[in-house]
Amino acid sequence: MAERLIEVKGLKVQFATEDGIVRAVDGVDFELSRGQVLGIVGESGSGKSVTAMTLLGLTRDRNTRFEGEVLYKGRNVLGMNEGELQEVRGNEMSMIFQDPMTSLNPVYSVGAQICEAIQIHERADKSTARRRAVDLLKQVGIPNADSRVDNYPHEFSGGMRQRAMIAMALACNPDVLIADEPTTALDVTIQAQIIELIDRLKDEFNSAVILITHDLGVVAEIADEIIVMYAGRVVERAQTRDLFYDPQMPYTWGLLGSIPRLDRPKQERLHSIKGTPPSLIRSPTGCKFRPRCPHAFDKCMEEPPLENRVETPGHLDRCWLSVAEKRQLRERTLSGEEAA
Amino acid sequence: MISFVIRRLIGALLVLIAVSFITYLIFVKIPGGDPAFRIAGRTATAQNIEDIRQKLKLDAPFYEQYWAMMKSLFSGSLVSYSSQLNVVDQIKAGIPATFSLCIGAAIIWLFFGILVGIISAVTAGRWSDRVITVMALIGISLPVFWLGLMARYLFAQGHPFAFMPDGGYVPFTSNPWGWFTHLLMPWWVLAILFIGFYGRVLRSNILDTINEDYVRTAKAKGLPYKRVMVKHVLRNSLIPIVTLFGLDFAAVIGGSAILTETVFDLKGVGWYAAQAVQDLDLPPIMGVTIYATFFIVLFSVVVDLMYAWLDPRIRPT
Amino acid sequence: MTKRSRLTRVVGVLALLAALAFLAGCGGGGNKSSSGSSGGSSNSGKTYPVLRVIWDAPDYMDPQLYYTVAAYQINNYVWSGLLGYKHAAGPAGAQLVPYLAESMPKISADGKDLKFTLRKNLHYSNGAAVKASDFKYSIERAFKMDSPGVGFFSAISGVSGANGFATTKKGHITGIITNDANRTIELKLDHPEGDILYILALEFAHVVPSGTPASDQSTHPIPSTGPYMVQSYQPNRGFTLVRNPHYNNQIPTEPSGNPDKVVGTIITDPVAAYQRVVSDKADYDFQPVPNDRLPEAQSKYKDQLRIYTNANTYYYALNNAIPPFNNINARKAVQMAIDPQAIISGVYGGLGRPTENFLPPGYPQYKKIDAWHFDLAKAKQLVQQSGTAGQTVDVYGPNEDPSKANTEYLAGQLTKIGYKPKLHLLSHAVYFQTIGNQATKAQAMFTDWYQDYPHPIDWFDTLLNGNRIAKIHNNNVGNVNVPSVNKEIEALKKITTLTPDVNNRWAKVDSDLMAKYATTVPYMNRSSTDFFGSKVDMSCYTFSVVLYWDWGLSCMK
Amino acid sequence: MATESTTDFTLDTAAALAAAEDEGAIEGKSPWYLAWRRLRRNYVALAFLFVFVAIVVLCLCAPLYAHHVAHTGPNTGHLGETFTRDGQQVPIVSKGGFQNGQFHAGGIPVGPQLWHAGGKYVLGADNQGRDVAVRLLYGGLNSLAIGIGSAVICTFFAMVFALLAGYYGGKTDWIISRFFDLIWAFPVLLLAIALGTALSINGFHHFGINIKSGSLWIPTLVISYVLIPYIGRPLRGQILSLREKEFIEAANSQGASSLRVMFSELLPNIASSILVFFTLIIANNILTEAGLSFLGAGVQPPSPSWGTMIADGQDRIATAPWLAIIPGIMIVLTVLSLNVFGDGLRDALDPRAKVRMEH
Repeated sequence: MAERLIEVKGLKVQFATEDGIVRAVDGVDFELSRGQVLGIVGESGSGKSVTAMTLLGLTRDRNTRFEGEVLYKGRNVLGMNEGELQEVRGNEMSMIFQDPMTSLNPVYSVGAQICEAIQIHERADKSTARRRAVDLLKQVGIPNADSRVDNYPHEFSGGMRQRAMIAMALACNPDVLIADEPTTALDVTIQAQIIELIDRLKDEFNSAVILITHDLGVVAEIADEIIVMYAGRVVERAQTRDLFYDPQMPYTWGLLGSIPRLDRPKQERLHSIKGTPPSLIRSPTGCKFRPRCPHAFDKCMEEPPLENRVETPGHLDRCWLSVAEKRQLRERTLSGEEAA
Repeated sequence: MISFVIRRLIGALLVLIAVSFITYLIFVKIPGGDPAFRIAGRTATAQNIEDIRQKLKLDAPFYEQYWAMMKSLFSGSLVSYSSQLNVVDQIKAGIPATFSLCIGAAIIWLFFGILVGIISAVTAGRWSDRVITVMALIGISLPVFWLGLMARYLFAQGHPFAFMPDGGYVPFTSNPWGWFTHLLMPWWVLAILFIGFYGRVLRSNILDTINEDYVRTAKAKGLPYKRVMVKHVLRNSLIPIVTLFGLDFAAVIGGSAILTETVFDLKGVGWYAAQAVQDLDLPPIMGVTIYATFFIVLFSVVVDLMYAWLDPRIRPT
Repeated sequence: MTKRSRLTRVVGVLALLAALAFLAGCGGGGNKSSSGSSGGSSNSGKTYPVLRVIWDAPDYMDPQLYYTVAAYQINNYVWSGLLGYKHAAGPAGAQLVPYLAESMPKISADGKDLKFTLRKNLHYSNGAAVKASDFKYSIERAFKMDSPGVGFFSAISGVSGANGFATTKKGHITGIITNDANRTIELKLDHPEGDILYILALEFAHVVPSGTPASDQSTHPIPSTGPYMVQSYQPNRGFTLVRNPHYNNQIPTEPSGNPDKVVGTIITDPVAAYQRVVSDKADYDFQPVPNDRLPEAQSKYKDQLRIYTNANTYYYALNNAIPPFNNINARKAVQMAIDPQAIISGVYGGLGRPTENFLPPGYPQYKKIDAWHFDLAKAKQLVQQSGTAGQTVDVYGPNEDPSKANTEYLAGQLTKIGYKPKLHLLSHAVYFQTIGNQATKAQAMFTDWYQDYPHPIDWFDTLLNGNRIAKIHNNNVGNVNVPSVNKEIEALKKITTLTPDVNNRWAKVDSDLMAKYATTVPYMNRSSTDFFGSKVDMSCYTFSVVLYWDWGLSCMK
Repeated sequence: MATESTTDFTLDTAAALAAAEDEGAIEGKSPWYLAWRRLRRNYVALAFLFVFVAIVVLCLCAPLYAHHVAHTGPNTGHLGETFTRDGQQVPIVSKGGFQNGQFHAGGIPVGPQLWHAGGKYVLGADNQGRDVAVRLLYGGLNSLAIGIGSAVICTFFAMVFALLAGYYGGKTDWIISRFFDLIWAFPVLLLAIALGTALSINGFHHFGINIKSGSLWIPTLVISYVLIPYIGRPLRGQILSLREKEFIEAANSQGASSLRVMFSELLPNIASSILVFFTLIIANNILTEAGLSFLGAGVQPPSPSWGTMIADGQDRIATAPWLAIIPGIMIVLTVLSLNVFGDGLRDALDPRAKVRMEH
């Protein structure tokens, strides 16, 4: 068993806003070990990004309340003071953000922004840091890294910026790399390259990766385990294979249905999950997905627990439907018969 | 870069010409304001007036008059209609007072504006922020001349609390301490509006910037709070302040300090302008307008260059 | 903001022109006085290091150009003419004495030829000798500079006419003949000019070195001949006078002055000016003490405050030529609608004395008029009688206080008696040009007049003679035109000797114009202040009718 | 791997919808409603709105006050008159002059009487014996009329210019932008004073427009003219960025007329900015008017405005300080209430506002 790096237990994150308390994360558990890739999937507002940022203590605020534990190598991140957190951030856990356009400071050169972390965490001098920055840029595949290191973010293309972000994240050899929608803002061919890059670097740097996305397709290739989140809750959790071949939640089906696949009949239009994500202030009673679920029935007024219901151990879900019913309904859904 | 500067400078020159021409048009048709009569005085003979008319080309078409006036202005020989004092000399004589006032006030307002903005942004929502917000709003709601009047009345004019000298300008070269004490009140009076204004602008810039993705990135890199605030938040929030400052500074140097100078009897360029307007004296009005416009266009070019220097995105390549 | 009226001497100088014919006889009064009498009064010789004054901005510091009191009062100790005024308190100060000239001139019987001789060993402050030809140069310089004063010199031969110097500005004025070796100056006139001696005392005829550029030299002080010289002058900021190192008491008729140095700071804001003197940062406040500070000055600094009323009259001009004020009842109504005490208190803080005369008190021709009194009800009734009630009246005044408030008062009273006044407040720069233009059709106007020369002609001929109404540059702004009075003025103008009978006839002109025909509304002789710092010895205070406060005679405790 | 045709990801649409508002309860409500909801909770802003409205109403009552309470007009001087206080005759302006050769300083107007004189001189008299309270209300009326009037004109023209420049672009934009640049390059206060002074002599009589010399239109137009680019520029910028947005292109491609696009597509999108600008520029204009009037280039006497009242009062600041203090406080109160309310309005309309006054 590889080293256990992260253990999240019963994490709840709540924001007090003028309209009421937003329960952004409402009970999340997972673990992550070295060399592992964990995918967290869900729509915007499902709490996946908040979960990721909480790992780094980035959601701390006067209006935020936390419950549960986030253990990094056994230390509770939620209880750390700012100084301890700063030691962890960038150095042991680092993060790649969604939009490379806005996530880089426009007024500093790319190199300077990579150097910053190195100088802070490793107390390296300027020239050492710079050499490291050039090396990192080479490693993430930036051509002419020697000269590009002095370029400003706006002089980079979108893909190159994301590569630079990755270089920045890896600058201090972190154990955990959290990638929050790293490909959303990029076009398709670049997306694949970035995912491959993350996969490769994970091995080179021997770290663990949490990959957050709304797109199951992105995580399919590289994730070992996938968590599907909805309205701040984990609604399904399984090994990647199991999730793709035997998804249990109707919500997961919806996510799967929106991926074009070669092994299914070509559809005119990819179907969607009807309706909008629920309010995190006044969330629906019972199963949170109930209002949007085509298969809801009276039992759904009570919230199902996250349990292992299928044969595979460790495959957990929150749905009252029997496994047989689910498999039947799922076939119809994914083949498009019930679409639209 | 050089062609950018040259282009901007040519544009600035065109603006100067246009501004001077419009000013000329505004004042050339003032009723009853025959300059020849004013120069000659009330004892003038017809011959006298005629001579002056010819000297000033007052019978020529207005564009020729305009051209003559601009020529004499730039050759430094333009004289006022009401006193025959050399306009350029008079503007030069006003510059020490105006610059002392404006530079001093600018230092105060920049320093305190930024200080106030930072304090209220980092304590956003707390009592210090609220107090500062209220003070800033009051600051930008005060008519500067009224504030000056009240300050003079309370602190300078034989009033029980009086401890300040009352109005006037003491040249730095003749008495540095007198210079300082005489300017202390005008500096603050002129600065208060800007402190309030800059404080508010900076506060909201900082609050906007704090929410920027790149600030989150900086935090995620594990940078200390102070470094994040200074190098990422403040550095970026100050860029618009620099622009604002350049334009405001040009405006006060260029005569927007008229009210402050008038209230405190500081004989700077603004005061000279106010006198000229009251006397309907075209040559000094032209002179001051061109002087002021010069600073405004100059600083707008400087601001553009500063902006490009501070924000690499708009640096011309 | 209060300003000492700039019109003070500007209008006075004009009056001189008008007085030319008359003064032939009496102007030469200086002849009789002994030329040797030193200006030295009892407080002469009490010298002290520095006099710090707060001053108003002089218009120029160039003798051929300046004409405001601010310039005149400070510079009468700097440049000098052939003749000048005696430095003495009160009316004696109006007496002419020889300055650069050895004595009063020899005047030919026909009055057309004047001969002067310069004193020996006269020097400018730069050490150069004063030459007789410098006088000629100075007069010609005035013409070349289009000086406002050149009108005074039109009687000198070779000035007027198509080929005169005033037109050509080439060659020389033939009527001035100088001889540097003999120090003689001969002045030839086209016609006798009784006033010529006073004209020669004017600043425009002060002597400057030959070769002084014929352009404004205010900021490049011209070498002086008097006891002081201008060391520096920064327009709108200040000036410094120091003793003329080459003076050597060369003009014995003029005191050599007590302060060794005069530092003038120009402050136009009367409050700031007052405050400087109160805080002893200055010894004298040229600006009038503002109404706002008068109660304080009067109670706390009573000894340092002097109040004087010089010869002036404030009056409202009513346009006699057009309705409604071509109607005598309408004009009488305005006279009764004005409460002088109210204006003096409210607008001038008490600094003024009510009057119904056009001539200021103190003139031999002055006979107090008491023809009407403030009565709004009666005024209203008169307006009704005149049938002009409800008419619009264009009221004109300057746009600066106190004249502004004064004009607003006039408009307010016109409303109260049944007119519809429309207020026009103008910049002083264009005010007199505007109301002096018939096209303006001003109906009621603020105006004032300060005497420069003590003669009724100065008042009645210039301001109220119907024969002198002009289309533009009109000084008879009310278009006062009473044919019988016009005739009497013309007759009196020719009479050169002021007998009691003549004085009575002038007094009748006054009462006819003011009371009988109610042409104009005089209401006040305005007073002004001299305010001194606590270090000034007030026992030396000397006030002359011509020179005002004589600062050269001041002394310190 | 999802490597093809991902443009139609419908989850994105859902995500966008969710991101717009986290709150289920307010789904489908218009942004104006949301703004109103936010504003309603901002008690400070509402309190100051109330202050402003109260000032406006008070000033509107000026004629009533003058007739029924003070019994005098705003321009009616009472020099030399007296009034009754507690049965005593009191001179409105103290007497001065020479009595028996002794000089007495005078001219000090009576101070605030509150209600001791039966509604007369509640706030005292000025140096011409005019009732300060009456002048304050009428002056407020003038100041507000100029402030609001010039704000309306200024905002309207700025909006039209911005719409034209932003919509047509090209040459139109170039001309309008240069026009903005030109006014921008002028020393604004100097220009305003110069225009105000020049026009106050004989009024404006060109191009078929006749404005008399004492007219309130002069300061109103002068102020609105010099401030046009201050609103016009930012609005133009907003419109330029809006133009790129799809719905405008959609409207264009559907053959909507330019006017329709401008007024029913572009205008509603900048309406909230215009509203905020409008509020804040009233405040700014009231200050500008006061400054102009203080220098004699604004409201012409005898008409009062708060600025002219301060100018008149400064000569009496030692003996009658209320003359300058009271109108000053009124200006501060009015401008402050507009600023606070404008601020609240901006926060309500656009919590992360980019609408900012460049003064």
